[in-house]
Amino acid sequence: MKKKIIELKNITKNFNDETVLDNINLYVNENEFVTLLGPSGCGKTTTLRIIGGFETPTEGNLFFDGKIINDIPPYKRQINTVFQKYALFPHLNVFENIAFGLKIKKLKKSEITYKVNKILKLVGLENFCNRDINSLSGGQQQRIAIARALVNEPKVLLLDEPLGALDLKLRKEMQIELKNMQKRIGITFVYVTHDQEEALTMSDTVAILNEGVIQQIGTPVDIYNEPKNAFVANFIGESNIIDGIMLDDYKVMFCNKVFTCVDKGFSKDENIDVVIRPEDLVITDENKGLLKGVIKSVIFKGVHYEMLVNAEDFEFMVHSTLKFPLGSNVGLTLTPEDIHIMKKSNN
Amino acid sequence: MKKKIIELKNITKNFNDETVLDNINLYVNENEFVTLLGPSGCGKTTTLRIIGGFETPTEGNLFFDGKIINDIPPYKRQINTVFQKYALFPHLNVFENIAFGLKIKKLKKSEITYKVNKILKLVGLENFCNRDINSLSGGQQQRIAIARALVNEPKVLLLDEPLGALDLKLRKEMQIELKNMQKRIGITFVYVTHDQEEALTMSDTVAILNEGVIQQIGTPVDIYNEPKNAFVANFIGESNIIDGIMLDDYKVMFCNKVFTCVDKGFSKDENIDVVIRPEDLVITDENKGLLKGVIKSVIFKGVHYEMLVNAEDFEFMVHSTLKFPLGSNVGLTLTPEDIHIMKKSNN
Amino acid sequence: MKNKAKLLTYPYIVWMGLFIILPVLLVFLYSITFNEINNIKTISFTINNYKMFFTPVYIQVTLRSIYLAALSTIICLALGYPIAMIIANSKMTSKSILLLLFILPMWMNMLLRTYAWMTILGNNGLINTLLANLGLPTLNLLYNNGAVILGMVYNFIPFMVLPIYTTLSKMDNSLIEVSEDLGANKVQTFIKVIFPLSLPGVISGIIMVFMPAVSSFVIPKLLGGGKDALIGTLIEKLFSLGDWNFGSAVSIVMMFIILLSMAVMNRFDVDKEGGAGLW
Amino acid sequence: MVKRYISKFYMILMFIFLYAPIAVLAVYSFNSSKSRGAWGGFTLKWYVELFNDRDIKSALYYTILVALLSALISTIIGTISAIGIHNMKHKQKALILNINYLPILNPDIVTGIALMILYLSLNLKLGFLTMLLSHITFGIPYVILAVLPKLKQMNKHITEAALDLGATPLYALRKVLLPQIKPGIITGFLIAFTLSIDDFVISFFTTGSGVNNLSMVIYSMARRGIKPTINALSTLMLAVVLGLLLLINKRSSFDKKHVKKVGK
Amino acid sequence: KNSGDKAEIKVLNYGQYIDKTLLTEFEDKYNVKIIYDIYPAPEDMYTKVKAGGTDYDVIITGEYMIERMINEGMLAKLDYDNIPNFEFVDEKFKNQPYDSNNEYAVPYFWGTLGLLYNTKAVTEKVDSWDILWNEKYANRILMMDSQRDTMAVAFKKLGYSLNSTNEQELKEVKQLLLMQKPLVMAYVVDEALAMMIAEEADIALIWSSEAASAMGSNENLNYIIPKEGSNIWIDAMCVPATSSHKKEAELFINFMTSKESTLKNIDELWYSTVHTEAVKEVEEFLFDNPAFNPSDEDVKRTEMFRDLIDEIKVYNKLWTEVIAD
Ligand SMILES: Nc1ncnc2c1ncn2[C@@H]1O[C@H](COP(=O)(O)OP(=O)(O)OP(=O)(O)O)[C@@H](O)[C@H]1O
Ligand SMILES: Nc1ncnc2c1ncn2[C@@H]1O[C@H](COP(=O)(O)OP(=O)(O)OP(=O)(O)O)[C@@H](O)[C@H]1O
Ligand SMILES: [Mg+2]
Ligand SMILES: [Mg+2]
Repeated sequence: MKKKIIELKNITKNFNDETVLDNINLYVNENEFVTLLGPSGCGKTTTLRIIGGFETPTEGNLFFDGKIINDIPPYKRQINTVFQKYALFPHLNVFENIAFGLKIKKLKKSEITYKVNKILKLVGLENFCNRDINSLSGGQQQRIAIARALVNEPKVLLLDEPLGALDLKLRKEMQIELKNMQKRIGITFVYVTHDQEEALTMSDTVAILNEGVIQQIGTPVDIYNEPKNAFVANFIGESNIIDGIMLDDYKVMFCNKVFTCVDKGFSKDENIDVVIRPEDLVITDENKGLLKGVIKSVIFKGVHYEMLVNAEDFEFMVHSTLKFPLGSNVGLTLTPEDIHIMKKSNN
Repeated sequence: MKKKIIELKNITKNFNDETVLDNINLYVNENEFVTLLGPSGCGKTTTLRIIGGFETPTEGNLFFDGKIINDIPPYKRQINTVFQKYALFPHLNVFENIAFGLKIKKLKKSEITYKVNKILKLVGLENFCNRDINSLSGGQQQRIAIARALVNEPKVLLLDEPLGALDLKLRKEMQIELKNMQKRIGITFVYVTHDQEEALTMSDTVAILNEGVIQQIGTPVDIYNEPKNAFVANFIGESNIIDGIMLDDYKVMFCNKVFTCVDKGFSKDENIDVVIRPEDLVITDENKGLLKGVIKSVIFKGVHYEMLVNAEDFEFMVHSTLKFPLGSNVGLTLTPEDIHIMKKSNN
Repeated sequence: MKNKAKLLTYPYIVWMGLFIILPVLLVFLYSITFNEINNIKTISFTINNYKMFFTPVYIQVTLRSIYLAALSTIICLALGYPIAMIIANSKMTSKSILLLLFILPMWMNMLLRTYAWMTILGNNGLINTLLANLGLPTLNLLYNNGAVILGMVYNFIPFMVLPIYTTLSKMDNSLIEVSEDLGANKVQTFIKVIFPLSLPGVISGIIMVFMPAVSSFVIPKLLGGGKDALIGTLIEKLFSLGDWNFGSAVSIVMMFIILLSMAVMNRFDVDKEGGAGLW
Repeated sequence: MVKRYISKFYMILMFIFLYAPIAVLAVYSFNSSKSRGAWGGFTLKWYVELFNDRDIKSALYYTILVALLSALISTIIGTISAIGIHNMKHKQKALILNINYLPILNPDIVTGIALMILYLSLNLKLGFLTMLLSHITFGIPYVILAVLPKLKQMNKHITEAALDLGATPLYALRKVLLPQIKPGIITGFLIAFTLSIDDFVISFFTTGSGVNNLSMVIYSMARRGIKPTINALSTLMLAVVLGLLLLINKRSSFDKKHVKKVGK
Repeated sequence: KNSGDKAEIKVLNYGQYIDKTLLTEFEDKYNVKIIYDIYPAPEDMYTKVKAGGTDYDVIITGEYMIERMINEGMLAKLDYDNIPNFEFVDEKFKNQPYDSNNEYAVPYFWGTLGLLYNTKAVTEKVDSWDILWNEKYANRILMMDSQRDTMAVAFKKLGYSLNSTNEQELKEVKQLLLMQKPLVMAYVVDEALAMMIAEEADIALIWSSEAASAMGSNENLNYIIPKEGSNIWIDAMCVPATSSHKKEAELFINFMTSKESTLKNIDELWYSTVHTEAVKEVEEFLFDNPAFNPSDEDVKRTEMFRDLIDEIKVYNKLWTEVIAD
């Protein structure tokens, strides 16, 4: 059985009477990779700061290895953090920044040098040892911040958007490196990212936050394929969310048409949200489609074109590697599996 | 004819004898949206800082409206910047931060209030007027930084990874907002991003930098579809880059097989790079494919699965919405249009 | 975390209790009694000392002291701020040298320095001799408020420069860049960004100049010719003449006035600093 | 460019202002007339006399010892307290700071006499220790005032990062916080040192027999006109410090060059 | 303590008020170590000694302060058997009101309060305090920032005792001083000496001792004791009641009163001596100096300060009001 290493129980946090975290419940198993995902200002950093010991929860308890650690100071927690704004020591150079934690542990000099150099290589900054922190580019600083935390091989590592300033290429490399390291050394990761793909790729578990409330916790596939509500669906990937009515099991009506779907168990004629991923919609000849529409805009996205198709008064976002001319009349088809039905969320 | 508003001519920049920018030539037309793209530390920020007036080029000249402005101080340039690290004034609150430039222009109070509120709404922070800068989340700070520069409606706006700290949803919204604004007010944008998709979506022109040298300048479609060298191809999208030999016009050999392609004009038996996008490869039955391979890894990416297929000693990255079981034997097919041939770059 | 760091002040709080508050309480006790207070049995209380203070003569002395001290403080700020900026912007090695050169004269005894000023300013002093040799009319430089202000500025200016220098050195350069980027020229950048950011240092400087200046006595005595008593000279005189009771009352009133005006200043400040007060 | 000249010019003016009186007193250290008012010719006799004056030597010793010790201790206590004060809530902070201002605000004689009475009622024998305590007392407030602005300027996340990496608060204080507020600490030390060297009144009332500082010697001489030996002493002190500065300057610029060469 | 059985006495004196070689001489001669401290003003000395934190064996200070200390029981009676040199002290200075039976103090030096003026600038005859109110010398007059001395001038000018506590007389004094204030260049503390030598001012109220040394440096200066009378002062050596080395203290006082010591001291200080033998051997230029050796008539017109006890507060108030105005 897996061991819970960190557990947040009914954690609430107020700043000046404003509730920033509202009754958060979340646990992290040993060696697990948990990602917090949510829009800007939803409380991700605050959650990490509570785990790291830089904020005390207004209410609720924080457990580490089963013991309450609300009042344990940061330096006594076996947790290291990669801060969102790097927080590198300006008076120390690159080497000294990374060696900081090791020096505290009183490691031998040779060992420190060895470890620092190794980690510098990992983040691709071998020759930056003696560089002044302020002369580094944004991405270089971020990599130093990662290296500084990683080199300590902590039990739990909190990472607040650690790859935000890196380009796709490097980000992918670092993602793989981080993931490998996590598995190899057996570190538990609590990861904050604003990159949905990153969250889905790397995590064992994803927790979606909105306005201080946890919306859904689950595996990446669960979250993506079975979003609990429209917010999650919309947030985790681009989605078309259409008002619909569940006529019967496996029978849903939206855009004035009746479709077959794979969902059941709703009450009859219940108002629901229909979620359709842009990549699940296929553009066809006007008369072959289930819906008829007009191409309203076409944007080149590299991998695919993103097109808005106006059909039955709804603007469907469609991803396709084929480009259709603006203004042309097209049809839209989709399979029953691609229609996701979800209950209306209260707001 | 379009007017060049900014032009960099033979710009070189050294820091302590280290060349960071090497003979950069680049012009930006009025109302154009130019994006600088490149790996961490390649010199993007430095380029912007030279345009903004915060660094003087070691060599070369900078033109604005046809006049050399190497020695014009920043405050006399009609250019505003969104800095990579926000650089918000800690002694001013949100409102005052945004109003800073307007106050300097001695606008009327009512006008300032109106403009600030409008822009705050735009970045989704209407109620944050009196908030202390330090109490904002990372993404909120970034949005204030954008608002502070935008509110001045400058002729040229330099943006250094302005959306880096925002989640996908908000980023998309802001992308559209920025783009609309650029078109509506007629601002020229010089944009730095590490997000390839963002670059392709928003820009009129993309300039790819590597180690201080411009690799390619072109429209997004050009860059994506006709990368000049393997670095660009690899950087702009994920690519499979395979060593190949051009046997003849339209005939290329790689992975020990001969393929038909659409390229010509190479010398006979020239060593070239073959670039194939992961999304262009289609996984088929083992015996239906042009190449035979084994699935080595499968990662869920949300929109698609990313699979590594080992075929003829090369690991092909393949994107597909369908999941194939790990270890299964599959075939790979591709059309001649999907095979991009490029000259070997020198390094 | 924050709560823990607060504990660091506790030793000093104890120290303050012993070496600051207790003596001030003692002074207060003197201010409300007759004569000496050696014998608890004979202690008798009075508010006459305070009554005596609130006569036009002493109020005038107080106002004069505050006026001179404020003027000196403003001059120190005006002269000292540029110096602090120049030092802060100089090269690494010359920085500390300049700083030390700046404070070095203060290591010579204050009395000697003041006497030296008298030699310079006197009717037959260096300046007047120079003027006379140039055929210019001589000036009355000594024994007036001008001389007192000069003396105060001279003696206190390092205390203005040093804290301002510390806040200016290693100031976040990117904020200055942003300001210029947003169209503020050097002067506007100074007024709107650099100066506000150095405000904590300026406030420290003001306190370190104004407060000792209000209560200084050697300078007004020597350079002012003792003609227009200031509150510092008054207190010093009362204490050395043995009238501790009235002297104490004057000190207490002075403390009260200054701290009260500081509190008022603080009030104004609260809105700006989001509750952080002067600090 | 022009700006640089203006600032250089201004700096020179300022140094003339600061050093004019010092120059005067240095000149008078070579005056054979005993009086400040008259020039009686060049002499070195005051320097000779200086080395024979037992009181001045002992006063110099105590002056420097007390100044160094009190500045050091004030700086330590002041810096630590400033950190604490910085982390206090507004009301508490205001209270502590206001009390902290009292020694700055109080005329020396009030502080001096009040402290003297305090020591005596505590049964402390007046002497070196009481004088040192007094100097520490009036030094700390200045140190706090010098350190606070720097603390306010500091990025709190950086200290957090240190704690996060396992640094105890003490270690974080030493290795992260102190280096960042160092300019404030140095400034505080300099101010405390300067005040201590210059203090006369408080020292007089709180010291005991045999322990005098230079200021006391000088003030007590005032009635008969200060002997030029004191000028000679001041001139010597100035020369020594200036010499040291020059040496350090040379050393550090040499170090810089050296490092650069090695760096290549 | 560390000097083993060697006795140790603590001496407290004004600054620069002794030829320091005498200290070493005494130490060598009697094998007694001297700890020598100085104070700037008698009031400061009093405050500190009264507070009780000190343990001095010999204090040299002014007569009115000695009177106060005697009254407050702070001094020990001397054993004149141990001070045989006392016989050389001029009878003029013995049994003075501050120590009427001469039980507590041995005079050290004496002097008067008078006017020092520059004969180049003040050509008229100077013999009265009136000159200090003469508008001709506006801003060329130095008064003393010492209430009793400056008030003494006004008292004497009005023909009153300089120890008066009469309300009416005090009022008149205040009036007079306020009238004079616009003419005064400065109320100086200790700078009159240097200012007069440098000819920064024309007339100064000054102690004879300072006047003597000023006249030694600038021959244009002259000193007089005005005809209305003035103040005479005596500085004397005494032993605090708290002394634990009274014997050695008396030994020291005796040593200082010897002719040789006195001469050495005079040579250094140019103060008027109380020593009947020494006075005969001082150098001529000094002997002829009216500040060092005033005429007997002048001395007859002088009056000594008395300790005013609580009445001093009235003086304080008057004086602070004068300078605060
Ligand atoms: N002041 C400086 N001194 C020395 N080197 C510098 C300085 N500023 C930047 N550099 C170096 O110049 C290179 C380019 O820096 P720049 O900030 O332009 O990179 P960037 O393209 O913006 O990277 P990123 O995406 O990581 O922000 C980097 O290697 C950086 O370390
Ligand atoms: N010290 C503070 N005082 C008041 N409000 C605060 C404070 N710190 C954070 N907040 C508010 O709490 C909310 C959550 O902040 P948090 O930093 O946790 O967001 P986040 O999820 O990390 O966002 P981002 O992705 O933009 O970094 C924000 O609205 C923020 O403005
Ligand atoms: Mg955050
Ligand atoms: Mg950058």
